[in-house]
Amino acid sequence: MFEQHFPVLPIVLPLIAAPLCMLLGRSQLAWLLATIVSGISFCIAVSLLMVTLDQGVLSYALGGWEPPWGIEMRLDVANALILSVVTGISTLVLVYAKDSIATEIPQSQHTLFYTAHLLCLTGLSGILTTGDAFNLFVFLEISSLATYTLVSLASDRRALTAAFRYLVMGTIGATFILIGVGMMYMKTGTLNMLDLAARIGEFEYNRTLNTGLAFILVGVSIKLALFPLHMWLPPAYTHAPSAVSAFLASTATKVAVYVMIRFIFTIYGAEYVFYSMGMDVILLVLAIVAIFNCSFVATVQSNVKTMLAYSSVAQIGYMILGISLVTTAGLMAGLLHIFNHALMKGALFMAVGAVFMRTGSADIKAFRGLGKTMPWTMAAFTIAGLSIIGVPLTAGFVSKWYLVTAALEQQHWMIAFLVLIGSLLAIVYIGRILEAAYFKDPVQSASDKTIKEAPLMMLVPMWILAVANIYFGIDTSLSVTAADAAANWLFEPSAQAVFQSASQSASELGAAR
Amino acid sequence: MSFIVDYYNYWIVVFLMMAGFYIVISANNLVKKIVGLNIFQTSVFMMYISIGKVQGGSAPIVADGITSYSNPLPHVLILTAIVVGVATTAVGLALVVRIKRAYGTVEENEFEDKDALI
Amino acid sequence: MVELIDLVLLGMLAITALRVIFLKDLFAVVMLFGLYSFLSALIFVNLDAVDVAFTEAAVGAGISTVLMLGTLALTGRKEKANNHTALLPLLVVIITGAALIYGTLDMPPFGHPDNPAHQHVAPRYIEESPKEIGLPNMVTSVLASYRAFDTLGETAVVFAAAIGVLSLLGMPKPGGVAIDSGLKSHLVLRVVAKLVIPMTILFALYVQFHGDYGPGGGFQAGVIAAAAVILYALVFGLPLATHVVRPNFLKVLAALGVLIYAGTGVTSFFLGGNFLDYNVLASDPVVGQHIGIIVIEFGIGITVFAAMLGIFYGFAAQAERTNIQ
Amino acid sequence: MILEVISTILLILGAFFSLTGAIGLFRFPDFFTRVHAASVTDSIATILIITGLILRTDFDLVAVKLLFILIFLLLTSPTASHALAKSARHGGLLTLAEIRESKKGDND
Repeated sequence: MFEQHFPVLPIVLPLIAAPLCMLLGRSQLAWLLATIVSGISFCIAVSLLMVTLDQGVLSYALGGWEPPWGIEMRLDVANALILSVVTGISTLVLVYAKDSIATEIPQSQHTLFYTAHLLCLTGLSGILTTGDAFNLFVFLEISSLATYTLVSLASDRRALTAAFRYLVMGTIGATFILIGVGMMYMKTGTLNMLDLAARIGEFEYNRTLNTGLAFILVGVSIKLALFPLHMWLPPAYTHAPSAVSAFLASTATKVAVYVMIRFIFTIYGAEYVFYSMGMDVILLVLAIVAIFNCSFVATVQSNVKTMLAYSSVAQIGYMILGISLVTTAGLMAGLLHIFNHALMKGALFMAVGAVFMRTGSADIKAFRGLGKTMPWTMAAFTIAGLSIIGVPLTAGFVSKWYLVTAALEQQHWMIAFLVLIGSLLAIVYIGRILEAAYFKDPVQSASDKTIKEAPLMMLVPMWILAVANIYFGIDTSLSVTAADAAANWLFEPSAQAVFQSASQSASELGAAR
Repeated sequence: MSFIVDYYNYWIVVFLMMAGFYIVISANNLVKKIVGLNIFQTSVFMMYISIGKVQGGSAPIVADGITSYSNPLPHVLILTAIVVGVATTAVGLALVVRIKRAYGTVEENEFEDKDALI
Repeated sequence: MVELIDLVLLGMLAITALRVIFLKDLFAVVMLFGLYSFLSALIFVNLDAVDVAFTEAAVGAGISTVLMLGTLALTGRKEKANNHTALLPLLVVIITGAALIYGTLDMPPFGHPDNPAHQHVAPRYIEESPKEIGLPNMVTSVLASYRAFDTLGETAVVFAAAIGVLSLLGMPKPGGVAIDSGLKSHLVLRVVAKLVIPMTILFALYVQFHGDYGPGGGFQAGVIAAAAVILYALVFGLPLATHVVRPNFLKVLAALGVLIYAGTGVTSFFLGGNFLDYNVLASDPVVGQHIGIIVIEFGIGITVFAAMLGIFYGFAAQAERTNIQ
Repeated sequence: MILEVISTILLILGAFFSLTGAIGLFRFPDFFTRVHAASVTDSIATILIITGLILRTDFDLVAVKLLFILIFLLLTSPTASHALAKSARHGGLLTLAEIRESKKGDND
């Protein structure tokens, strides 16, 4: 009986579970509730993905008010795909978190951790599903506030300053988005994304709308850590608790990338953004600089978490690169990389978290000799690391392959070449760790404590992601089909119109039911 | 002349926004940064409310003998945004208090000297 | 006339903002911010946004300023002089400002009734909401019904902030050692506070339940009620206040408010409507809308009350701790 | 008509007192005199302005609300001034006369 409510459930379920978690008080119960709710959301998200692949767009009018007067939830292939990733990673991270936070966060804060995690999940799901520009801002702020809390839960005092910097940058970003949405509203009188798209389409070139778009893009770029605006990300990911780093690195920035895609393709339309305003060149340059600059910085980091954080910024460069190619193939490669990168970074951060738990450090020196003492963890790390590099038979290879193909399709030999060079840099920074783990002897620790393998509850989610990296590297049917359908849908305004009528009939069907 | 009458409100609001924005990015003291953030946001709220104003209109509460109302939608949006703003301020200030306790200072350059972030 | 008042107020705001930039005394900066908030509330009244003005006055000039002062008490009131030149920030600001001015050039003229914003979505709210929802205050109708999901998000944001402050600062222990924290020697203050606090709480209740007809609603009411208890804590000391309103009770209350709101939405599921569809709550849609709005406003009210008071408790607990040390 | 004239006079008077208070706040030499200037004029201005406004209503609910505001302000505003002055005193701030006294003491 709840099927017609599925589009709103991934938001509402965690939102209800969050206060319940706090009321439960016992961290064990809170953990159980959070994990179950997150798991249910994942199942719903996957079923939504299947439905959208099958019949296009799902629209859900909140409060029964038809858009644009009410707020609408819109699910299409693109956001259903990312929603599945977000809820899936959230579930795995929660399983992982139980043991991981035991050493990193004081016992009394555990329920707060689960509550904040669920609120963050609510926010991210809301950003993905909503079809209303202002509603997006509200959910952005829910997820951001929860994130600041999560980052600051770590016991290291640098986590506090990292969280503060994140808060200031994040709020500036959100305010910029607010300014942009205001300018759009001023010219069109509506906040619903489809309605906005239709009304913006009437303008050929408008200074207010251009400024609005610029502010939104800058605001979103802060949130997704595009190159010159990424300075909040490395400290936040370095000093946050490991479970939080794993969750944020594989979801939060991806969601922001999706927001950018949504504003560019759904609301303004690729034509307006790229041909009238020439945004593609700016994005292309920033993406390439991000890939190189941050990959280089990553190669010289001694803290592995910092290194992975810089690598994340570089990988975001690949996603933006895909978008800035302004072709369906490029966009599809970008979306595919969102999906695949979530799998790799999740596994990598989980592995580092396990190492941190056992050795008490995330420094590269701590990794020496771990190939022998923590074989399972390091094997998962290796698989995910190979995936980041883009070795064939891993998920990373698939997305880079499509990216290079998309670039070559446009005769951009240089870009394709640069992507390959970027992968070489990834070999350097991942290789340093693998070298330390497998070919160096462990440092003799003074305490003479033997390092044990990570507990099972942490290994299982890590390995699920590692196996997923291989699975989606070999059997690409699901990820590629979904990304392809999503890219096609986003890119063709006519296709959106067709889906719109389809969704209307679908919603009528739902009403009839 | 009508050009100025049409836009003076937005221009002054832009000036206010930028004053707030300047405080955020230039201040070294964290409390002042938060104050700047609030000024920035409040000014953005003013922009929204200016959008909603209708000349000769009255507050959007139904009353006898009034035919023209200002636009209620921006008001609703800003009500929400104000709440979001105070929520952010509260968390930000809580972080400032904790930073003071951990580092003994709330001046950005001083605690960055004590602990390089990366 | 409206324009003139607007212009004068904006001028005062500009002066305030400029002073804030150059002042080094943080206490003065925070007071000027309170002033800024209050002036902007006046502008909101002038531009017909009474609900927004009410909220801004209660939140910006009230809660935010109190929190900032509480922080200053813990961090010191002098900003240290910094030598680094502020050229880069200035450049960023000038570029951003220039972009915004460029954006204003195609804006619809200020206050013109034919602006797109007044032509497309809003007319329905103005014309139909008194019939569809049955409330004279359109802002409440839009807030609590047409865009109820935004408001649910807003409640969640407040809840998230409470969680954040709770995890960062913790809560005072109820009935802790009664050190001399209140203003015990101020006899006049205590007498007047005893008079004023009940009035404030009464006013909060009025705002809560009158929000359908005039400016006000759950959010403003929650803030005002919290302000009453904050006044109590300031005058009579934190230990006594935590004895009256226990921190653990606040945690339950904050969670409960969100649950009431979301629960209303879920109830609509079972009655056959979409999430937050109040029409199905009663046989008559208008009555259903009314029930729904009252219930969710109540949810907002208690979450906001509990969250704001909880946040204040967090700061006050830190201050007590510093005093003891 | 007569009411309107009276109301206008009251409002102008109220505004005038407010203004004098503000000038006093700037011109007076020390903290206590400034608080004095602000609080005394504040009270009289409140009474005048709100009475002026009440005269302009139809003596309905709005008048009652205004009356409540008046009572509230008359209660809180002097208390706030009192608390301010008292805490200044508590913090060791001296009045001008006392400073003169102590200076005289130093000279002797």
